[in-house]
Amino acid sequence: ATGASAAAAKSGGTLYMVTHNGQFAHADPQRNYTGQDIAFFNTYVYRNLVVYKPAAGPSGSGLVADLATNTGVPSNNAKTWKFTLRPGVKWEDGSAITCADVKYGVSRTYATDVITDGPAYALSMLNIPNNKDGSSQYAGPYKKTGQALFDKAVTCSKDNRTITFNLGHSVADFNYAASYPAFGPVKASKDTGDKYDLKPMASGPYKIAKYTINGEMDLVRNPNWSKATDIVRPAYPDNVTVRFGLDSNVIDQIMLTDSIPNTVNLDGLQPVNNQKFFAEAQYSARRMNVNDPYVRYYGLNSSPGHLDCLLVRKAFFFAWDTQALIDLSGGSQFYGAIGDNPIKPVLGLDYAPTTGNTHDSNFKAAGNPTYAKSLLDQAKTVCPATYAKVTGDVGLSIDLPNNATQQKASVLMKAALSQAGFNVKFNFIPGGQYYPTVQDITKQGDASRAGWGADWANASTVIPPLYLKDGGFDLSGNWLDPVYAGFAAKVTAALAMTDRPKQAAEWKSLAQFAMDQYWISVPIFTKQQLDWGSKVGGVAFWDPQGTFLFPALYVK
Amino acid sequence: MVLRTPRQISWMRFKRNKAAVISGLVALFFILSAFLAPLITKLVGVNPTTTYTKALTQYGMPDGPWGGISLAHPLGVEPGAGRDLLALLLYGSRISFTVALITSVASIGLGMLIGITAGYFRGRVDAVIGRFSDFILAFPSTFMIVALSLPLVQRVEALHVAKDNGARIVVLIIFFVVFGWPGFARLVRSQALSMRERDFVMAAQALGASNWRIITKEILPNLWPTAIVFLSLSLPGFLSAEATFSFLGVGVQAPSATWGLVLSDAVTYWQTDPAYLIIPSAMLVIIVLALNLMGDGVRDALDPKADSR
Amino acid sequence: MLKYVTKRLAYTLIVLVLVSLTVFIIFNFLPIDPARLTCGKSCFPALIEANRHRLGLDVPWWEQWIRFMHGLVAGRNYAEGSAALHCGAPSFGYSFNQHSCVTTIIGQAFPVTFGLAIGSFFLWIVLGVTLGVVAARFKGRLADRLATAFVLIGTSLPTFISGILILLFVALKFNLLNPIEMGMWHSPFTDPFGYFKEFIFPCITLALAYAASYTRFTRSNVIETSSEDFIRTAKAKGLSNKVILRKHTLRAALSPIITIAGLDFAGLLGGAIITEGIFNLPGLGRLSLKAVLIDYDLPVILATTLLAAAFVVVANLLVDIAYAYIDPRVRVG
Amino acid sequence: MSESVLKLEGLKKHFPTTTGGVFSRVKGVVKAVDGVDLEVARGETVGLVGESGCGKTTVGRTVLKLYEPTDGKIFFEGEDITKLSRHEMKPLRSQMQMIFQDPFASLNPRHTVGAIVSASFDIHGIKPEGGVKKSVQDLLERVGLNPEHINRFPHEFSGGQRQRIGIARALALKPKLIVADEPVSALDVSIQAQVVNLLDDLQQELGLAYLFVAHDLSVVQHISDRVVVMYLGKVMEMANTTELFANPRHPYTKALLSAVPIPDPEIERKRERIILQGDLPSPVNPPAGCVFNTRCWKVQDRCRVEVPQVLEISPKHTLACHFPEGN
Amino acid sequence: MTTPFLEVKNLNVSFPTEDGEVMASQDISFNVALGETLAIVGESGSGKSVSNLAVMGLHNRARTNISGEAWLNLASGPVDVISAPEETVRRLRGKSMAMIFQDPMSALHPYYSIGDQLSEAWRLYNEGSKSDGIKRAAQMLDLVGIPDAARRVQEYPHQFSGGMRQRVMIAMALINNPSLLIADEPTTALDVTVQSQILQLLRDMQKEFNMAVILITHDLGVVAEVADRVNVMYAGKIVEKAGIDSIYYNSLHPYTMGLLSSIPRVDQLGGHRLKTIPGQPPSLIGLPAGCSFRSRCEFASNVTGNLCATSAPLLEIKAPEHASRCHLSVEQLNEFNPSDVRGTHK
Ligand SMILES: Nc1ncnc2c1ncn2[C@@H]1O[C@H](COP(=O)(O)OP(=O)(O)OP(=O)(O)O)[C@@H](O)[C@H]1O
Ligand SMILES: Nc1ncnc2c1ncn2[C@@H]1O[C@H](COP(=O)(O)OP(=O)(O)OP(=O)(O)O)[C@@H](O)[C@H]1O
Ligand SMILES: [Mg+2]
Ligand SMILES: [Mg+2]
Repeated sequence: ATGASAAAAKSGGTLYMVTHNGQFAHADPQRNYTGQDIAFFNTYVYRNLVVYKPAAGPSGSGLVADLATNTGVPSNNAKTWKFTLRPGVKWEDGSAITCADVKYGVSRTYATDVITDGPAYALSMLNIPNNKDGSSQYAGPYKKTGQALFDKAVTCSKDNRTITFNLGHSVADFNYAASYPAFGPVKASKDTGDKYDLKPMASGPYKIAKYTINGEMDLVRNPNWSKATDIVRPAYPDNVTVRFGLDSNVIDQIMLTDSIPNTVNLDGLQPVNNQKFFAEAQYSARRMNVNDPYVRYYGLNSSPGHLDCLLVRKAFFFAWDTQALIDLSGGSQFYGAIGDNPIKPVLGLDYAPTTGNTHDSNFKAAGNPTYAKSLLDQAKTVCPATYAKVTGDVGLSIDLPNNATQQKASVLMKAALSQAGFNVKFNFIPGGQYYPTVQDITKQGDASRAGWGADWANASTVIPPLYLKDGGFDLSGNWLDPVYAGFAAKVTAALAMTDRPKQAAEWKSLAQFAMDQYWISVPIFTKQQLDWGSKVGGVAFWDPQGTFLFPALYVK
Repeated sequence: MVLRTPRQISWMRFKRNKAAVISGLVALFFILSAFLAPLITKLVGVNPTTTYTKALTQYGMPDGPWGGISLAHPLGVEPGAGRDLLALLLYGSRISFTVALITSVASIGLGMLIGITAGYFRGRVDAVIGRFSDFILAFPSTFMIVALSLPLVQRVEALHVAKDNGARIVVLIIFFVVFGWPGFARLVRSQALSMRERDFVMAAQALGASNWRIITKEILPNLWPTAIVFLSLSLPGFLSAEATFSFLGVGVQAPSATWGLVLSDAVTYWQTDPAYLIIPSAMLVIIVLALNLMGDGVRDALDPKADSR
Repeated sequence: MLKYVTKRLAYTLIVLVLVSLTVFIIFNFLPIDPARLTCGKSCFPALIEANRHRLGLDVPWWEQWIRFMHGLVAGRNYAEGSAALHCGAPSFGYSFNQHSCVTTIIGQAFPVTFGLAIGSFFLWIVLGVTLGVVAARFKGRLADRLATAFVLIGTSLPTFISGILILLFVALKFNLLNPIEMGMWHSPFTDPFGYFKEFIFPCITLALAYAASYTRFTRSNVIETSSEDFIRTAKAKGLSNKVILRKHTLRAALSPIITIAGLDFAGLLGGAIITEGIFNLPGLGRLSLKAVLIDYDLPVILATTLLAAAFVVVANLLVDIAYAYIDPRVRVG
Repeated sequence: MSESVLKLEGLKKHFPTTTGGVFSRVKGVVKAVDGVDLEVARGETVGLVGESGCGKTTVGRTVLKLYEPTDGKIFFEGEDITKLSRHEMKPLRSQMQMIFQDPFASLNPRHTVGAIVSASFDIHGIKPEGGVKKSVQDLLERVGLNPEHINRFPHEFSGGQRQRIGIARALALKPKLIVADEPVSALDVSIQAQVVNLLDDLQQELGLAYLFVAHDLSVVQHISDRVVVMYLGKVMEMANTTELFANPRHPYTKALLSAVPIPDPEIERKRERIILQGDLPSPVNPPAGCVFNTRCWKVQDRCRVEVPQVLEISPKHTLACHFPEGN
Repeated sequence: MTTPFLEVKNLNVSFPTEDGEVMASQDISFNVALGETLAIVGESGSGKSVSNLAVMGLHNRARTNISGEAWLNLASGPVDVISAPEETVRRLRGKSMAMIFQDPMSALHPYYSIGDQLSEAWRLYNEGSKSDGIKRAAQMLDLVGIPDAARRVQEYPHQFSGGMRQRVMIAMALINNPSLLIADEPTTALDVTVQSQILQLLRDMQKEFNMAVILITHDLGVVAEVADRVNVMYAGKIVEKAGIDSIYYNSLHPYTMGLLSSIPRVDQLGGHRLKTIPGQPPSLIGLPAGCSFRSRCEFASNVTGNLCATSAPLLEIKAPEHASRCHLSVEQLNEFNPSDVRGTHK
């Protein structure tokens, strides 16, 4: 990453941020689960037990203590975790942040009928038994059913400064999970339930002066934040204003003409404008092209009635015109490179190149219809039903979010796959309903576009969510595949390992297995482009969060 | 005075209106091209489904100025996927025109039937129909289409009426017709109301004609001019409605092409490939203009009073 | 008159109740499960059920409808325990996406759309009628053709194109609008200029789209009215052409326009979806589109639908009353 | 005279009125026809006169059951057809026909003359001898039109010719009774006579009976055997033509006759004109007593309360007046 | 006779249409003096309205070809309304010449009250407030015999019956004391009893204001009742022109004769066949050479040679104050005339 240059950072000014979205997905700490939103709120509005280091490059993936004085102390084979709070940290209203506040905050995750959309780490990790239907016996702080169970799982020291989490099983990197605001404090007396999402109480350097959905969010300095207690946030600008809902063309226009020089573009340019922006020298100081934390792929639904035949999935894999799709989205320079793994190389320890798939001699970036056809021909005898489906009238259906780029992409997909003999259909789903739809196996098609990035630097946040039935993001319907049982057992075992190198070796072999099963299409290790106005300084990429390194931004 | 049939007179008047004749020819040209799309593309040597990725740069933009206009691609190629724009527009017009035409004809047909029924029978029938169309008009149509199209497409597919884009076209048409007929029905109703008071209807009754005969033989023929004019004016309306709904993502979807899809895609390329936006927009403007001017011409030609003004 | 208006209002109410019922039925029978759609990233059956309960969808549709109607008159409570919420009457429900009572949300979006509607309404009437009169006066001549062509081009380009073109090539190109301020609410009372700047371009966009039918309508009505006997009478009195046009021709030619204008206006209020999107106006159109395509926010969908329906019905009523006011033949009785 | 083709007994036709426009609601009834007794004999012409809106057209249309009568009885050839349904009426339609006032509105502009005249065959499923075309051409010839014009459209004909088309249509099924509703009032002066003569001739040849509705007394006087004078839905006076014109007894009849202009300046100069005051009262709200009392110059208190009886004051001369004009 | 107020000389009006030029009125010359009533008769489409609309300047100048002269002998000097600029003619309308039209139902603006419409006309030529105008309007309504005028000025046209609307039209035309009143079929749409009321009113008004009146009608009965002189028109031309009695008792044109004898009369017995004029009036487009009445003229054969077909007759003075457009001589005409029309069936 480049960007943060020699010039000294400067305090003051208003920093604008623009986005096409109508609102932040969530502002409530317990519901916040999007990289950019977490980075934003963690930087500006609220503090957390531990946070990612505000630094560019790989070192940004390390944790630093923020609200806590340490990055967590495990014991009992990593089944018990302790954090001690830093003294002198205050809420927006001037009161001190206590262990009880953190405990209360964590408890909110359990109120699943109010606090939705957030990460379920607390639910799955804390030592609280579940009901038969899979819900927790603790119903959260609003209803208070099972409160005693929670009080046992999370305890506060007498001085109200040390919080202890008792986990149901060993979690070697629980402190990474604790970097999520979901483990952050909320003051019980100031909790407004659902409405907390509009105005969470600030503990960071800024407080929310105004937030209108489809309008703007205005941050002003929080007088009760003291720099002395905070080693993470330089808090340069006086004001931060986020403008929601601008037309993408307007945003691109702002960036291209630099008409609002103190602006940061939260969305990135549209692919069509990237090329110009990144080609012309006049923009060179206002752009950055980086690897993001995501792998993009198509989940291949291997459940019965879909692509329940390895040969067919393989044929799909080899027929795919990856290059054309990459070009459509800006070429390898902007969109990304062909990968071989659901785990991205940035995960270092857990990544190793796989064999087969894109390393197969028959693999061609622009698709190999001949080879794919031969695979399909084999499938004709091996699994005639599946063959008949994908080549016949029913056809192979691909789920795509409904937007202009994907509509375009479908043209290319159809062109490539039909050459191999597939009869392709598309199922365009409105953006907001896309994931809920494809995550429903009864609604999912045969292949669904998806992308995933590790929650933190451990493939435990990749392999299980992507390939375990209840992992949360399994789009390959593989639990109905006969090979699943053995695979799942290995994943569960790997999850419980506390020996990190051994665990890493296990993730590598599981990734290889998943690729050998062709549970996903050609993975793409994607890139991301950042762009900002000429008056914005200190720009860098925050690797683990996949967005701007917000703490460093300042107005020139 | 030379005696002529009304048709001949209208035709004469129409022929003298140069703007209308030219517009008619233009419209005819577009419609014919849509009809002959396979032939034309074959002659030019392009294919609507082929992705001419070779004509694109590594960033997926057309290689060459003006959207990559060349001998091989007379209107250039589509950025991104690289299909031939001429083929795309020709084949796109097939769906767009079909949707517009079917919708217009169906909503006018339905409106006519219901309008005549209301106007001819009056009384309770009229009141019921009137209330019902008020009720339909009360729904915000654009909004309903957006909200309901996806689930309805699924319904249509589940009923095995049509699949994919077929189903989407069916749904779009159903929506347009459902929300389109009341306007025309009102117009027809008022005409039918006055028509039924005309003596020739009374004369038919005096001869013992049935209601059916009166509606179909006496009243209906007199409503053709209204219908034709309305048709020529509603066609362009539905053309741009199709475009708008494609823009909102609820119309026909890729890889099929319609003018609406092309236009809504082109908007994002306004800066990098303006030709891609300008060419289809110009076509749309031209055909809408042509249809409107032709509609005016038809109306003037069919209006017996046109000359005395 | 009063009795008539009361009767019509009652009728309006009935229509609205029916519309709401229809919307409930339609959405209930759709193959879509809002509880699932809005359940979030990591979702499992227990969560879906919890969500269903949260959204109030765990009862049959008719009970949902009764709750809705009850909420309208008596307000409504959401969630339980210390997280309980209340939306006071008239409550259109609570949007869990926007964390506000729908009535509040609508209350904020409405003035935006209303301002847009009024502005473009005024513009398109002025533009449409002026061009229509010009076209009629110079029937068959160049001015007629130019006016017709101008408005036709205006309408034939879908708003998503004309709007973008106006925004990018006029408003932004000439720095007439600060893009970062687009969609900021300037109160017309305290900051009329800011308000004007914000609204003029979207108004022009919509006016262009709508003006054509008014031009055509005015043109043909003026031509038609000009051959009426009472215009000849006015001429025979010795009135000048200007007075005849203004007082006699236009009055008769334009009154039928009220009917369409009223409905168009109501339709606009129901949401100028695309224009609001392009110009980032946080009005009803944007609101509803987001509710449908992004959030699947049923209470907002319902409320905007009902509001739009209410406008159409009320506009109808107003048109009829206005008509009776203008045309004395309708007034008696 | 011979037996009657048509007989009306106390015929009433009331229309419910709405206030019109958006404020529409039922306000009252228009007593368009309020108790009319009348008889038309075979081959006879009965003229029906009165001012605009007095109910002449309504009588004509009710006779043909184009309007459902509100009360009273209609006998056609001795048969009571008052209660017959539309369906039951159909066979009778061929025997009673209508000629309309407005030759421009009564012919469907989109049908050819052939289609218009042959519609009756079509509707009644009749296959005339020699084919439809021949019959239509015969009919056209009979009414004085060029039989070759069978494929022309109405607008290609002049008003008088169009009225002939209307007559041909009425004759197609060889009716016994024709209700002629102001058949010449829309025609030019020089054409009017042609049509009147045609009607005369047809009656002679075919033995038709006419109920001849008109407001032009000179035409009625010319063509009718008997004349009925109506005012506000009621019959005021009825007599043989000669008798009525020579010896009008009802003040209204008298006023009507005196108002008819005569194309003869000398007579006009000498003529004593009775100029009625005011307008025809609204049939929604007719005056009590004698309906003519508001405009009658002989009005007395009795007229305002008591409805005059219809009395036969001399053979074939009936009158409804308290204070008839002297003999 | 005093000098005429209106002198029309060789007026031609034609309309270019797609089928050709419609020669709506040709070579029209006539004059009217103050206090005199000139009737113009002829059947529908014979050019009665067109020629008078030309005098009023009410044709759309762009779509009408008008030639000839029409002099108004005003106190301020004569003006030729055909050649005068539009604005000048406009200022004469309503004040020096006024017109009332056939259909009282559609000639009033439906949206304005009667008072508004009348006062608008009055205020055009008089200083005064709107309420003065309304007062004046009420006076006029009273004058034309509308009872309760003060109240009725506030009403709208649709609240008036046909006869009353025609009275309103008359009141409107007379409100500025015009010297010339052109009444275009003022009673055609009205009932006989109302018609006689209106004609009576017109006569009274003429006396009161000493106007020149042109009465356009096709009803020879009405003419007999009110006119001093008569112009008979046929196919766009004046075919006969004479004093009232000469026309009725001594007609010198076959068309007029035919017309008079084809009208049934209440003062005559029915039962006889009506005399008819066979055939139809000709189209006004591309009128053939010769007499336009010849195809319907029963006496055409009496003209020597082929004169009727080849040359159009001129409007000649055939008797004192009596002109006719016919090739036949006065003697022949007198012979063919069913001499006393009035007496035939007495
Ligand atoms: N369908 C109808 N509905 C309501 N009122 C009607 C209807 N038809 C006729 N009337 C009313 O009945 C009365 C008599 O009408 P009718 O047409 O019979 O009169 P008319 O004597 O034929 O008059 P005209 O000479 O004008 O033709 C009028 O007041 C008329 O308004
Ligand atoms: N604007 C016009 N364009 C073409 N032809 C016209 C126009 N106005 C009138 N005419 C024709 O001129 C002729 C004379 O018309 P005009 O109105 O003077 O007849 P009229 O004698 O007044 O008849 P009516 O008794 O029907 O009023 C008619 O044939 C008519 O069709
Ligand atoms: Mg009648
Ligand atoms: Mg005329």
